[in-house]
Amino acid sequence: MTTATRQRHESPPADDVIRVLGDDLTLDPVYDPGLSPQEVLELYRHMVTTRLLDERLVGLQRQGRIGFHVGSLGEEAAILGSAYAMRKGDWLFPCYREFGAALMRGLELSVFVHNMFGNAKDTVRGRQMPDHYTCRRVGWVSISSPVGTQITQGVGFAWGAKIRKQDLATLVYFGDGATSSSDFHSGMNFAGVFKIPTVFFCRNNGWAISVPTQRQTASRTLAEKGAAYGVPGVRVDGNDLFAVVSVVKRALERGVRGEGPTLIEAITYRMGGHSTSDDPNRYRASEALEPWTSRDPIGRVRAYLEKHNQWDGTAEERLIAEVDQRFREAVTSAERTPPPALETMFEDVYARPPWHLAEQRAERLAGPRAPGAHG
Amino acid sequence: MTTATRQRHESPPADDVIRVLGDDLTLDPVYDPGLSPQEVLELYRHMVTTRLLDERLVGLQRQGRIGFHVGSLGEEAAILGSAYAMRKGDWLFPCYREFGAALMRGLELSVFVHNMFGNAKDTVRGRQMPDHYTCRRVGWVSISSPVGTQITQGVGFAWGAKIRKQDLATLVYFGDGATSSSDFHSGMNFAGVFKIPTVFFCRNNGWAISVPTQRQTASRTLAEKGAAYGVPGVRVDGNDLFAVVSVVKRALERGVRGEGPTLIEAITYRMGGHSTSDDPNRYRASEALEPWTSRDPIGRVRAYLEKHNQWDGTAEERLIAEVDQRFREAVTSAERTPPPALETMFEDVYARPPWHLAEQRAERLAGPRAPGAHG
Amino acid sequence: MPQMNMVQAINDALATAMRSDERVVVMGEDVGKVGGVFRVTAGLFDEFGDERVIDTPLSENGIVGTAVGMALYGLVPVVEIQFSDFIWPAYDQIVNELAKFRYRSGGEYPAKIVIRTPVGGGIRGGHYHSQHPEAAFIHVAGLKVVCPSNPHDAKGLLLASIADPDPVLFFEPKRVYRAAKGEVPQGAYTVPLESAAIVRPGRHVTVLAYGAMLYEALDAAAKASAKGVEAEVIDLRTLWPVDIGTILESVKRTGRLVVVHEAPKTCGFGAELMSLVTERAFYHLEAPPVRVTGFDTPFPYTLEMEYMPLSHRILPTLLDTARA
Amino acid sequence: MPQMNMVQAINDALATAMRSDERVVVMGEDVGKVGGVFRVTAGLFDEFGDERVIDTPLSENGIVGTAVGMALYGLVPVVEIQFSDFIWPAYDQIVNELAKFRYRSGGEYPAKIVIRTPVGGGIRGGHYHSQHPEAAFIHVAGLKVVCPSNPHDAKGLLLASIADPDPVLFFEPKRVYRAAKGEVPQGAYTVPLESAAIVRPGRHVTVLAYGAMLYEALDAAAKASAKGVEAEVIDLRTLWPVDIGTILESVKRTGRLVVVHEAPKTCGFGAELMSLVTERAFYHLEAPPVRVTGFDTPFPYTLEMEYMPLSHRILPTLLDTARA
Ligand SMILES: Cc1ncc(C[n+]2csc(CCOP(=O)(O)OP(=O)(O)O)c2C)c(N)n1
Ligand SMILES: Cc1ncc(C[n+]2csc(CCOP(=O)(O)OP(=O)(O)O)c2C)c(N)n1
Ligand SMILES: [Mg+2]
Ligand SMILES: [Mg+2]
Repeated sequence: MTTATRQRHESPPADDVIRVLGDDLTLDPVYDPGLSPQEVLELYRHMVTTRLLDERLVGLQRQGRIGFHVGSLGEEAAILGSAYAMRKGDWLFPCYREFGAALMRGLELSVFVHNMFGNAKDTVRGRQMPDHYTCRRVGWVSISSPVGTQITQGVGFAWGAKIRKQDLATLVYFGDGATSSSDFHSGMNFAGVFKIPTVFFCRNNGWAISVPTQRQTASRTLAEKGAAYGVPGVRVDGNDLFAVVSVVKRALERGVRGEGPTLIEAITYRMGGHSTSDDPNRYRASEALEPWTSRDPIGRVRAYLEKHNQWDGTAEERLIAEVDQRFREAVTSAERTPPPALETMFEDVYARPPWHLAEQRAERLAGPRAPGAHG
Repeated sequence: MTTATRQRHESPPADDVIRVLGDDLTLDPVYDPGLSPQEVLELYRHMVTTRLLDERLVGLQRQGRIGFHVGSLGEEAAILGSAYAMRKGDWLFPCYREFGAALMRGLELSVFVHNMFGNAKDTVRGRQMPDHYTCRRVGWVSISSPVGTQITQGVGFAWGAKIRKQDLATLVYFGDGATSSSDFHSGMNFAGVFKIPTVFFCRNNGWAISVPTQRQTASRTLAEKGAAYGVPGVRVDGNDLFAVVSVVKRALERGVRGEGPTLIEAITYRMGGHSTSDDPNRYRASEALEPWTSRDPIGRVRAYLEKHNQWDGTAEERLIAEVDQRFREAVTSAERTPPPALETMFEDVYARPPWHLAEQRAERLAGPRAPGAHG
Repeated sequence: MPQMNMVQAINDALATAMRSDERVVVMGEDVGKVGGVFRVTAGLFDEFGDERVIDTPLSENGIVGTAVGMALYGLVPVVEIQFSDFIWPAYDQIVNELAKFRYRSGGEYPAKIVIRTPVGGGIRGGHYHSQHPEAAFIHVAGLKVVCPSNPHDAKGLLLASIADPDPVLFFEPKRVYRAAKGEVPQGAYTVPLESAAIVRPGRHVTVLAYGAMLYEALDAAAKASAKGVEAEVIDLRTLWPVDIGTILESVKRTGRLVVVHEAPKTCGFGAELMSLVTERAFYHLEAPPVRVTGFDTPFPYTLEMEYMPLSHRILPTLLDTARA
Repeated sequence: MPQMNMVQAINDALATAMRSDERVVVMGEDVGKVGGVFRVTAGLFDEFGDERVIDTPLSENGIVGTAVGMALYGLVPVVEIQFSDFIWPAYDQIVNELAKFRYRSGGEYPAKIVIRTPVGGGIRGGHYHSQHPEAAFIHVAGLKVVCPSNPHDAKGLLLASIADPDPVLFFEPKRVYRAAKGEVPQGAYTVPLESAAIVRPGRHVTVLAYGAMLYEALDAAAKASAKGVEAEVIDLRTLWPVDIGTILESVKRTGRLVVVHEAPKTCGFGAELMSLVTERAFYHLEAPPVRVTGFDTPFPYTLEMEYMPLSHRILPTLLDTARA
């Protein structure tokens, strides 16, 4: 009988964790994904954009202009690097914290912002909370709030493609908390048995709202949960953009070769609250952030780029101004857009409204409007 | 990235599997549980009794005298050895295949047989299928059909005792199929995090009805699923009575010492159909039984006892005659017992029947009886 | 036309759908080599192979969750849940995901699957092999719910369910799996969803039933007829959306309503049927509408025939209502 | 008497129960240090420690499954499900285990737990933070279901629920968590289960409501009064077993019934209430009973005020019914 030894989950990456970008800003050749300078720049710009939008959205929420936002502060490398490694024809099954990846894949900023306002131009027609958008065009699946449910679905999607002999893989995003869900268990298990080309990408950001990862599981790492399913597990420094791209690429290739799924534990940290509804000071000392501040995923890439003379303060200012400009336009447009029409409430429940919905719709449209404004 | 290698789950025990009773009928001292000759005899008698009752119950079912039976042919050492290792004050959370253990713990044969007939003397009042009895007096929890649900419950029970500082452990029985259930995942996970004194005893009998273990999971073994939860896993030869007693005792001691749960994979084989409703010839070649016939858990102990001159054909005959006699009496009594009274249908839904049940009860009692006999 | 029982008819529907549409796959516990514990999928594994007839691990949550994913991809999974009593681990995927996918994605992601599962008592299964859980699904917006009573309808309704663009729960009354026999056309045909059938016309009282209890209602109606009460018995077939037109037309004629179902009474589908009729035909009702149902207890083992709303319990209610 | 809002009153009930009964433990996601996402368990962790106020892993199935085990042992777990929308992964343990334990064990193993969970819309939560799922629990034999509307009742009903020998689902209307304020006695007291309250007497029409919608019903009743219609508004408080006596007495007086609830209409609790009344007071009814409810769609985000059966939708129905 072996006794499992415990290690604090939130501590900075340990030995078995894959890293590429060293403190000396060189890339370890073993796992270097071989990104071109243009690619690194592109990813950097997306990371900065994501962080800026996060700040702006929190601002809008504080002003009462949107109802909610769930951000990705500190997790940008994990989110953008992983999405970047997937191919165009692959499909992503998001959790709720990855808007940066959706925008990078091609979700228009304006569509995203309309969703944040739940207005008539929101493609999900104001039916979901902010940050619960969808974008089939870029292989981005409709977001759900219940934790974990996308995991089995992501497996089923890739399984469907496998049955139809289509070369397609899926990547599923979820948090450390989600590893406790039934869907994690079933998704991993089915994917293992049927050798499904799914990349299980776990953002271990240390917290599930107020519950730290060590209270989520007694396993030493999240990656080793793969053993329970015959699925290889890898730990990666989730704040190292290069390392993230690399391990996801390898997992993808493995899946495509027909060797089955991979579980990736990206070790990162939720630098903000869980969402705009949360005050982390209630349960987390601010010192907890310190070891992570120096490992900021954006700062590390910026230092790398600056070292290679590919970025500077002017470029950064220009980028921020440009994104801010686009964002302001999108917000202006979104705030000018009315709420969804009343009848949209009754659509898309079924392909065609059955008699009872037609009746309820007619009754509602004929009745008085609710007092007060929407949206 | 390591690749999990596959091994056929149903093959005879491999190197990492704990064994005590050797082919030469000696006991390996490393894991020898130190049972006294009387104890071995007692366990042997229970194993033989269990097998005999299994045969008799299948017979009754074939004759249409009972509705159903789910037996334990070939799994007697795993079932009786594990229950034997637990202390009197510990609690067992059964699956549905462990009646032998319940009888050994002190369930009266007559009570068991009344349950098989679902009659007025059945302590669960004819409400459950046969083999779904209960016996609080001996720490045996009410049996449920849904696979896996007892796993979280067994953890919660021991957790309750831990909170109340009572020295008490639980043992949870389940099959290989149940490792795919949500309750296995949650039960293991909670037990790991809160260091609950629960022994997870998995009877890996090779099959979940018609689905073989390799289709249940891609993990190399079931024991290594413990790693996902920080719970040590052990593999034991489930057809080796001594080894089973030993590993369960050690797991129990570990729990009692406050070191948390243990997952035990007892490698055995379902020598019969899943239940009387199943015909295994539809999906399993009879040759599959061969490697297991020579490893019969009862035969091995009998050989050991005979070698030590503690058992012979006469003793066996006497035991069988005695059990048969007791069983016949129990059946006669059960068949003479009427079905439960109609009003029992409305009792125990709540502590006291609310108005709507009182009303339904009155209405039903006043109405006509159903045509045809019961029971 | 060949004679079939319900098991054969459903099997035939599956084979028919799988032959004509490559997107249709069958998955569940023991549906493969052994052909299902009720043998409903017998032979499909041999004909279509293990990529389209899939024995899964023992996880209803996993079965439905991955099936939803397959549906998002574009397949049409027909899932078997071995007994409807074991559907609850999948309830989250059904309620929160399957039912809401089209709506929550503004129409981008319809998720079309059919979930087949045996329901009801009468096979000595006790409360874990006898549940009749339609109400818990009818209450969930976005789902359709079907429950056939005979081989012809079972095949036609299953083919219609597979062709329908929305997710369908297909409840199979296992008490009559083999008992209900009849002629079943070869090849593809559909019985349209949302269409009830008047299986016995009558003018004194309307009886709504479905699945195995239809036969009990018919038996009671035959006995009532001997006493001068002519009951009109309607087989709902599709439970939701229900064929409200046929129901209202009948009740407006008879002025009296009896609803029969096996599930517990409280918050069962009978309450909805009574409410629909009371709301819409109140001034036509000449007597209080009544429910004859299972009791608000778990389903018992030995006394199952006393639990179920069989003919002997329907008949007195039917006579009382007709004469009230 | 101190003034409290509902969050404070429920918190006070928990502290009161835990102080007087060592068997009571609180468990759920984020109930510990942070005191719950709605702060209902604030302070309990500090007072009772982490063995009795337990932050669990993120698994509703695990929470309820282990709580059932604790209950079998003899503790009285009061479980929090963070939003009722997330209760479905635990539905199997609730339906198949918790509700049936006493019955299936012939009384040997009662399993007593209380499941607290916020319900309903009005906080801009969309369809994953607004569900009102009582019907799916009322249909399950063996469970009791409670839904308070104000701080006084919330504390008294929760203490009664904890003391009651049967499992209780305790639904907390989050729209009025902070809005509903009132005097709350200190220390232990109970509001008996199965007792409804007539919160506004009237003679023209009976209105049944509960939780957050009670206030909408009262608002509509006040406006109706200005138009000469006197509605009797009953707060059901315990949904199941419901206080049938109070309901029938009222409807027999008024001859008219309006039921209000947030959940979707079809197979909602309104159907059961209508059916109970129609069965038992048919000859007293002077107009068709009516439901004013959520629609048979998922709960929307932006248009939530149009979805919910607020006063502006209740009022016309109330007037129509009274005048029909
Ligand atoms: C089934 C379910 N239970 C509870 C919640 C409430 N909830 C929302 S997010 C969250 C924590 C998730 O943590 P994790 O999986 O680590 O993801 P992170 O937010 O850290 O990215 C919880 C408990 C939920 N959304 N779904
Ligand atoms: C949740 C659930 N799903 C399906 C079933 C039907 N069923 C009963 S036993 C069984 C197989 C169980 O296999 P295993 O866990 O290996 O136990 P064994 O019967 O081999 O002892 C199945 C699928 C069930 N009882 N519960
Ligand atoms: Mg997290
Ligand atoms: Mg097995």
